[in-house]
Amino acid sequence: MERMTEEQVKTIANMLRKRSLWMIHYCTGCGAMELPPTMTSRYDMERFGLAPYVTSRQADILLITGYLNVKTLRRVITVYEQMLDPKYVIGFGSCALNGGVYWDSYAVIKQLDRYIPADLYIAGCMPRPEAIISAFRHLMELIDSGKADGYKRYKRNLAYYKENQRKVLG
Amino acid sequence: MVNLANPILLIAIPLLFVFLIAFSSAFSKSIAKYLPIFAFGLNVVIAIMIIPDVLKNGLVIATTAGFKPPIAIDMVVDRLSLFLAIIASLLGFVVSIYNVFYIDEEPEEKFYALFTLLVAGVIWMIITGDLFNLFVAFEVTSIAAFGLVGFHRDKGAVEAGFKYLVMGSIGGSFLLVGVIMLYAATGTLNIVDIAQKSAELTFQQKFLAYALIFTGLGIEGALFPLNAWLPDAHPAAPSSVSSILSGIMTTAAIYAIFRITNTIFDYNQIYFFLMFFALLTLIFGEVAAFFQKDIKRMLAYSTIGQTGLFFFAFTLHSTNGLQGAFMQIINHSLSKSMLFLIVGGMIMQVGSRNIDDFAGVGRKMKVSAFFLAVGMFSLMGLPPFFGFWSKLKIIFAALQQTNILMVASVVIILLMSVVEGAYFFKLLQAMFFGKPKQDREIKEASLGMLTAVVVLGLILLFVSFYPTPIIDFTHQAASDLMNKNYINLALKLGGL
Amino acid sequence: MNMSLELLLATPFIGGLLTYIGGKVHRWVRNIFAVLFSLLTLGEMSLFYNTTFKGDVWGSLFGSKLILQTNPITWLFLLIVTSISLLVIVFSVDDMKHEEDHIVLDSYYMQLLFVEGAMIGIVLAGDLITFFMFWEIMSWTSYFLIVHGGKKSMDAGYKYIIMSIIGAYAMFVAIAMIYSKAHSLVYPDVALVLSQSSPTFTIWIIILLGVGFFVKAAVMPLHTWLPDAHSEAPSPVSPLLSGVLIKMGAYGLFIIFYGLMSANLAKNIMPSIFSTPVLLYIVQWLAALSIVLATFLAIMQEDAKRLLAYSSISQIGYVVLGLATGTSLGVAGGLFHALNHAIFKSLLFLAVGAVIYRTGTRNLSDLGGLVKKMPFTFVALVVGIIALAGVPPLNGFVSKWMIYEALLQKKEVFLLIMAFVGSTGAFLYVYRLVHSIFLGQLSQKHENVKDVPILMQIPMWVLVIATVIYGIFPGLAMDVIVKGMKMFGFAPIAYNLYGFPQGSTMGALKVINIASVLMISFVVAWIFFLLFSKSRKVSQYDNYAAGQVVTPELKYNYSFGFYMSFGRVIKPIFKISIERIYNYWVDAAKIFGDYYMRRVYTGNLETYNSYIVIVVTIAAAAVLLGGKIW
Amino acid sequence: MVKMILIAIGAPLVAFAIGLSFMMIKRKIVARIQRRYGPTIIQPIYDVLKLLVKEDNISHGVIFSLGPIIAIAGSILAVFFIPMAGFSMLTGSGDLIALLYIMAIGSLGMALGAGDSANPNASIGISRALTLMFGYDLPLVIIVISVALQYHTTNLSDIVAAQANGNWTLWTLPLSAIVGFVVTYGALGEHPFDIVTAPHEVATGPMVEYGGKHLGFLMISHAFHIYIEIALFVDLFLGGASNILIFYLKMFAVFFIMIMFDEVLPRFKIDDAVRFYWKWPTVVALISLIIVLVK
Repeated sequence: MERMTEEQVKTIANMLRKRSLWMIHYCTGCGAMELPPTMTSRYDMERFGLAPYVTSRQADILLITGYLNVKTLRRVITVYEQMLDPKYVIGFGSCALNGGVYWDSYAVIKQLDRYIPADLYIAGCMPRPEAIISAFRHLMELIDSGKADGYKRYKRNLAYYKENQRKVLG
Repeated sequence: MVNLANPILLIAIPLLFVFLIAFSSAFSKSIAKYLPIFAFGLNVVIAIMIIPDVLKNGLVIATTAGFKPPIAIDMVVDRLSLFLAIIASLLGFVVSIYNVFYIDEEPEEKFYALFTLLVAGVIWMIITGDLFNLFVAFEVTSIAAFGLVGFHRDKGAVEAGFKYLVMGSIGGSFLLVGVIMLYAATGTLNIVDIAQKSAELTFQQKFLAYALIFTGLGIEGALFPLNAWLPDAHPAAPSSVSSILSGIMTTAAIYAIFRITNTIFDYNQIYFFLMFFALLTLIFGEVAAFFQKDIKRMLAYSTIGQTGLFFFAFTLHSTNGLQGAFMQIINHSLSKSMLFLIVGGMIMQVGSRNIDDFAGVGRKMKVSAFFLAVGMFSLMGLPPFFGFWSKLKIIFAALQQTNILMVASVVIILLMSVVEGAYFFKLLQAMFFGKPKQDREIKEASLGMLTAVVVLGLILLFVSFYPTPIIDFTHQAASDLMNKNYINLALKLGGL
Repeated sequence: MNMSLELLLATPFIGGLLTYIGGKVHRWVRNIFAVLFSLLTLGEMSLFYNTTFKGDVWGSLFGSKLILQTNPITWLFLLIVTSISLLVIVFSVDDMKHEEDHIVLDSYYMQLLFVEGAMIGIVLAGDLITFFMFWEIMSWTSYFLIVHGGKKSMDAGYKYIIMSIIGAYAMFVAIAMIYSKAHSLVYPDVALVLSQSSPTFTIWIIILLGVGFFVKAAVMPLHTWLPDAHSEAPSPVSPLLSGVLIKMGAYGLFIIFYGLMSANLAKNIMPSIFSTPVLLYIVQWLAALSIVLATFLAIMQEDAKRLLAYSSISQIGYVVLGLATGTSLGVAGGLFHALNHAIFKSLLFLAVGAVIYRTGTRNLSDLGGLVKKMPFTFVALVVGIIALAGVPPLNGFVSKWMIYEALLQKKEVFLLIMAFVGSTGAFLYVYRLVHSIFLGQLSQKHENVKDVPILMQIPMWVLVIATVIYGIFPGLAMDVIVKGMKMFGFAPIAYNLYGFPQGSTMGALKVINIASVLMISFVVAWIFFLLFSKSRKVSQYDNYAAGQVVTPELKYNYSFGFYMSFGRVIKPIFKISIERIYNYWVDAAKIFGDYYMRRVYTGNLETYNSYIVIVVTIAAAAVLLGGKIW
Repeated sequence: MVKMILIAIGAPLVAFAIGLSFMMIKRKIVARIQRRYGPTIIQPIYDVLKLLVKEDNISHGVIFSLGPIIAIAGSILAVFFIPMAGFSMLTGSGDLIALLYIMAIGSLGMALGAGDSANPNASIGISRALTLMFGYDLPLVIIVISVALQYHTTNLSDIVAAQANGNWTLWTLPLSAIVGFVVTYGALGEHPFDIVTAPHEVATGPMVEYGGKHLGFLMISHAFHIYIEIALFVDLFLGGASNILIFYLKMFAVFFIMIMFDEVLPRFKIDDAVRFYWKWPTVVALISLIIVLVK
C-alpha cells in the first residue's frame, strides 16, 4: 500500500470526525431544554452520529447551553482543557452569546470566546431543535473543510486566553 | 573409715547445722548466713555417694542407736526416696545460696535455723522408714514452715502463718491418731512391718487409720479440699521459702501418701477414690490460678494443680503411671522452685506482686526472664522441655486402657493444661512484650541470686535435652514401688 | 546421597543459636549467619530431591522408636519450608531494621530459624512423637514471632497459642490412645493399628488428630486465631505463617488421610457419599465453607494484612478440599496448591510488608496511587494477586483447576460450586488490595515514598519468578508430587511439563499455550496501540470531576468500604460470628470459674477447717458404714 | 501450518467482525425500538476510528495505558478457546473451566487500568463490575457444571460435537439455557445490569478517564466481548455450528432476542442485581443441575 500523505490522512480523519461527534453539554440555563427533543425520536440527532457523552475525555464537542458566570467559568475551562484534541465548542443560545437576559449582571460572563475559543454560536432564546441540528451540520462542514480549528487557536493564543481567564477568575 | 554414704547423715548433718547456726549467731551473724550452704552442700555430696549403693542393691537401710528393726529408728532409701532426697538437698543447697543475697530482714539467724530445719524435716520425711518418725518429721517440717511463713511479720504473713498453723496442727493430729491406731492394731511402727502384719487386720481397722493418715498428709500435700492454707502461705512466705514449700515440701507429703498407700494399703478401690481427689485438686488448682492477680499466689495455685497432676499419675496404679508421676515430680520441683526464686528476685526489683506491674520486666531482667520462660514452658509441658516428657508419660500411662473414664480424665488434664498455658502465657507475654508501667529502675537480680537460678535452670535444661537417664531411673523406681520391692528388699537386707 | 536427616534437622537449630550469639558480636554477623544457615538448610534439603525414601532412627522414647524420614511429599513441604524461610530472613534484614533493641532482633532471628527447624522436624517426622514434639515447638516459637509485632499482636498471639495448645492436646489424646494399642508410634505401626482396631476407635483417632490439624490449618470453624495472628505479626513473619505454617496442618491432614489411614480403610469403616468416605466428605464441606465464608470476610476487610489473612483461610480451604477428595487428581491438586499458595501468599505478604515498610500503614483507605512510587512492589503484588485469583497462566490457576476437575470427576457438584464461588470472590478482594494500595489517588503524604531496598526486593523477585515458572510449567512440581503420591498408593496421573493431556472425564490443559497466545496477542495489541498518536501523561489531579478542579487537599479517591453494596447483600450471613460464640463461652466459663473459686477459697479459716472435717467424716463414714470405700 | 497461521490470524478478525456487526445492528435496532431513525449502520466503525485517530491522548500512567491493551489481548486469547464454526483451535489446551478464568483476564486488565486513572468514578464502576461478576458467576458456574455433567466432558469441542444433529442442550436442559441467557445479560453489562457503566451515576464508570485511542481499544474489546459471550452461549446450548453462516445466524438470533428484552428493562441497583442473580437464576440452575445429577 502506498504511503498516504499527511494531507490525505487529515482528510480521512476529518471525514471520520464529522461523522462521529460526541458532545458533552454544559447545562445551567434553560437552553438545554431543547436538547432532549433533539435527541429523541422526533428529531433523532443520532442520525448524524451525534451522541451525548458523559465525561470530558470522551467528548468532542463542548456545548455551552446557558449563561456562564464567574463561578462556573472555571469548570468550563477545566472541562475544555481536559477534552482531547480535536475538540470543538458551541455556544448555545443567547446567554452564551452575550449574556442574554442577564447581560447586565456583574457575575455573568458576557463574551464566551474571550475565555475559550468557540467554533460556533447558535442564536436564539432558546434555539429550536431545527436550529441545533442545522448548527451541527454546519460544524460538520467546518470540520470537513478544516476550519473548525478552535482548539488550535486556543493553543496558539494560550497567553491571551489565560490572561483573560485570570482577570475574571482572579 | 566411717562410711559417709549413710542415709542418717542426710538428716543428721542439717540438724547439726541447725544448732550450729543458732549457736554461731551468738558470735557472728555472717557465719550463720553461710552455714546452710555447707550443710546442704554436704548433703548433696552424701546423697550422691549413696547413689551407687542404691543402684546396686535397690535399697539402703540405716539403723540408729544399735537397735534392730522394727524397734529401731531406721532410714530406708530406695530409688524413689533417693531422688527425692537428692532434689531436697539440692534445692536446700541452691536456695541457701539464694538466701544469702535475698534475706535482709531481721532476725536472720532464726530464719537460717528454721530454714535448715525445714529442709532437714523434709528430707527426714522422705527417707524415714517408720510411721512415727514420719509424724515427727512432719511436725518438724510444719513447725519450721509455720515460722517461716510468718517471717515477714506483716499482717498477711501472720494471718497466713496462723491459718497454716491451725490447719497444719489439725493435720498433724489426724496423722498422729492414724499412726496410733495402726500401732494399736499391729504393735509396730515400722512401715515394712506394718505392711507384713496388716493382712491380719479388719477392714475397718485398716482404713479408718488410712483415712486419718491420708487426711493428715493431704493437708500438707495440698490435696483439694485440704489445701486451703497453701494459697495464703506461699505468697506470704519469703520467696526462697515458697520455693522449698512448693518445690519439695508438698511433694514430700505426697511421697508419704504414695509410700503408705502403696506399701500398706494397696487396694484398687483406694486408687479409684484417690483419683477423684487428684482430679479435683488439678481442676481447682489450675482454674484458681487463672484468676490470680498476685504472681506468687498464681504460682501457689499452680503448685496445687501440678500436685493434682502427679497425684493423678500415681493413682493410675501402674508402673508407667508412677514413672510419669516421678518424672513430673522432678519437673515440678526443679521448675517451680526456680520460678519462685526468680519471682522473688523480680518482686525485689518491681516492688509489687501484682502481675500487671510485671509488664516489660522481661526486657530488663533478661537472664531471669529467660529461665522463667524455661520453667513455665516446662511446667506447661511444652517440648523440648522436661515437662513435655513427663506429661507425655502420664498421658500415655493414663490411656493405657482406653476406657471412657480415663479418656475423660485425660481430657480434664489437658483442658487444665490449656488453662495453665493461658495464665502462664498471659504472664510471659506481659513480661516480655508489655510496656513497663512505672519509671522505677529495674535491674537484673544480684549475681548470687542469679547463680541459684541458673544452677537450677541449667539442671532443668540438661534433663530436658538429655532425659534418658532420668527416664530409665524413674522407670526403675516406679517398678520398684509397683512390685513392692521396698518390702522385699527391706526384708532381705535386714530392714526388719 | 549420604546426607543425614539429623543434620538437616539440626542445621536451623544450631544456626539459630549461632545467630543469637553472632548478634552479640555485630548485627551484620547475625544477619549473615541467619541468611547463611537458612541457605545451608535449603542446600541440604535440595540434596534429597531424588531420594524416594530414606529413614533414620534418631532415638527412642518409652519404647517407641523416633524416626526421621523423607520421601517426595516431604520434600515438597521441605521445599516450601526452607525456601520461604530463607526469603523471609533475607527480607527481614532490612524490614526489621527499625527495631532498636538488638536483643529482640537477635532472638527474632533465632526464633525464625527455630520455627523453620521445627517445621522441618514436623515434615521429617516418621513417628507421631517426633511429629508432636516438633509440632509443639513450632507452636510456641511461632507464638514468639507473632508477638514481636507490637501491642495488638499480643492479644493475637495469645489467642493463637491458646488455640494451638487446644488443638495440639486433641492430637495428644489421639497419640496416647494409639500408643496404648501399639506401643509404637512409627507411622506404619500406627497405620496397622488403625486398620485392626474397631471403627469407632479409628474414627475417634482421626477426629482428634484432625482437630489439631484443623486448628493449625485454620479450617472453619477453628480459624478464629488466624486473622488476628497473621495480620498483627511483623511483616516478614506473616508470609511464614500464612505461606508455610498453616501448610503444616495440611501436611498433617495428608498424613492422617493417606499415611495413617489407607484409602480402603476409610471406605471400610464408614459409609461413603459421592464415593468419598463420610468423614472426608465432612472435611470437604468444612473446607468448602471456609473457602466461601472466608472469601466473604476478606472482601469486607479494610486492613491489607487482615484481608490477606482471611484469604489464607479461604485458600487453605482449597488445599484441604483437594486433599480430602481422595482421588489422585484432587490430592495432587491439593498438594500443588499448598506449594502454590505458599509462593504467592508469601509474595503478597512481602509486597504488603514492603508497602508497610515505606508508608507505615496497612489501612487500605489510607493508601493509594503508590504504583508510581513503588513500581516493582506493584508488579510483585499484581503477579501475586493474579496467581491467587486463579487466573491463567500463573500457578494458582493450575492447582485450582486440578481441584475443580477432581471434584467434577467425582460429581461433588455442590462443593465444586462453592470452590468456584470462592475463586470469583477472590477477584473482588485481590482487586481491592491492588486498587487501594497502588491505584487510585496518591495521597500527599506519600509523595516521597520510594521503592524498597534491594534486599527486600530480591525475595519478591524470586517469588515472582517461581509463580510464573510453576504456572507455566506445572510439570516441574507434578514430578515430585506424582512420585511421592505413588508411595502412598495413588494411581499416577497423566501429566506433562506444560499441563495435562485430555483424560476420559477431564479436559486438557496446556498452560504454555495460554501463556504464549496471551503474550502474542498482547504484543500484537500493543503494537497496534503504538501505531496511533502518543499519549500525553497527565497528573492525577487533571481528572474528570464534572468540571470541579481536583486539588491535592481534596481526597478524590474511592477506597473505604469498597464493596459496601455487596456487604449489604451478604450481611445476613455475618449475624453469626464464630468468634463471638467462642468468646461467649469463654467468658461464661470465666465468670463461672471465678464465682465458684471465690466460694471455695474464701480465705476464711473456719471454712477451710470445715473442709477437713467433711473429708474425714466422709472417709470415716464410708469406712465404717459401707465396708467399702467406693 | 499455513492453515494454522490463517486460523490464528483469521479467528480474531472474524470474531471482531461478528462482534462489531452486532454493535452496529444493536444501535439500529435500539433506535427502531425507540421509534427513531437511528444512525447509519456503520456508525460504530466511525466511532472507533474517530477515537483511534484522535490527535491527542492522555494517560495516567503505564498501567492506565496497559488496561485496554490487556483487555484486547485477553479477549483475543478467549476467542481461541471457544470453538468457532467447526474450528476447535485451542480447545485442546484448556477446557471449559479454564475458559471461565481466561475470560476474566481481559476484564481484570481493564480493571487495573481503570483503577490507575485515579478517579473514584472508575473505582466505583469496577467495584460494581466485580460485584456484578460475583453475582452472575454463581448461576454461571452451576450451568457450566450442569452442561459438563450432561456430556461427561469439559472440552468445549466435545460438548459441541455431542450436540450434533439438533440434539441441542437447549432442548435437553432448557432450564440451564434460560439461566445461561439471563447470565449473558450480566456478563455483557446490558440492561438491566448496566449499573456498572451507568453514565448518569458514575460517568461511565471504569471508562471515565478513557478517551481517544484508549476508548477506541475498549470499544474493540467490547466487540470481542460480545462475540465471546454469545459464542459461548451458542456453543453450550445451541450446538455450535459447522459453518460460519449458521454460527452467525444462531448468534444473531440470541443477540436479537437479548436486545428485545434489553431495551425495555430498567436498571438494577447493584446489590439488587446480586440478590436477583443469587435468587431465581441460582435456584433454577440448581434444579437443572439436580435433574442432570439424577439422570
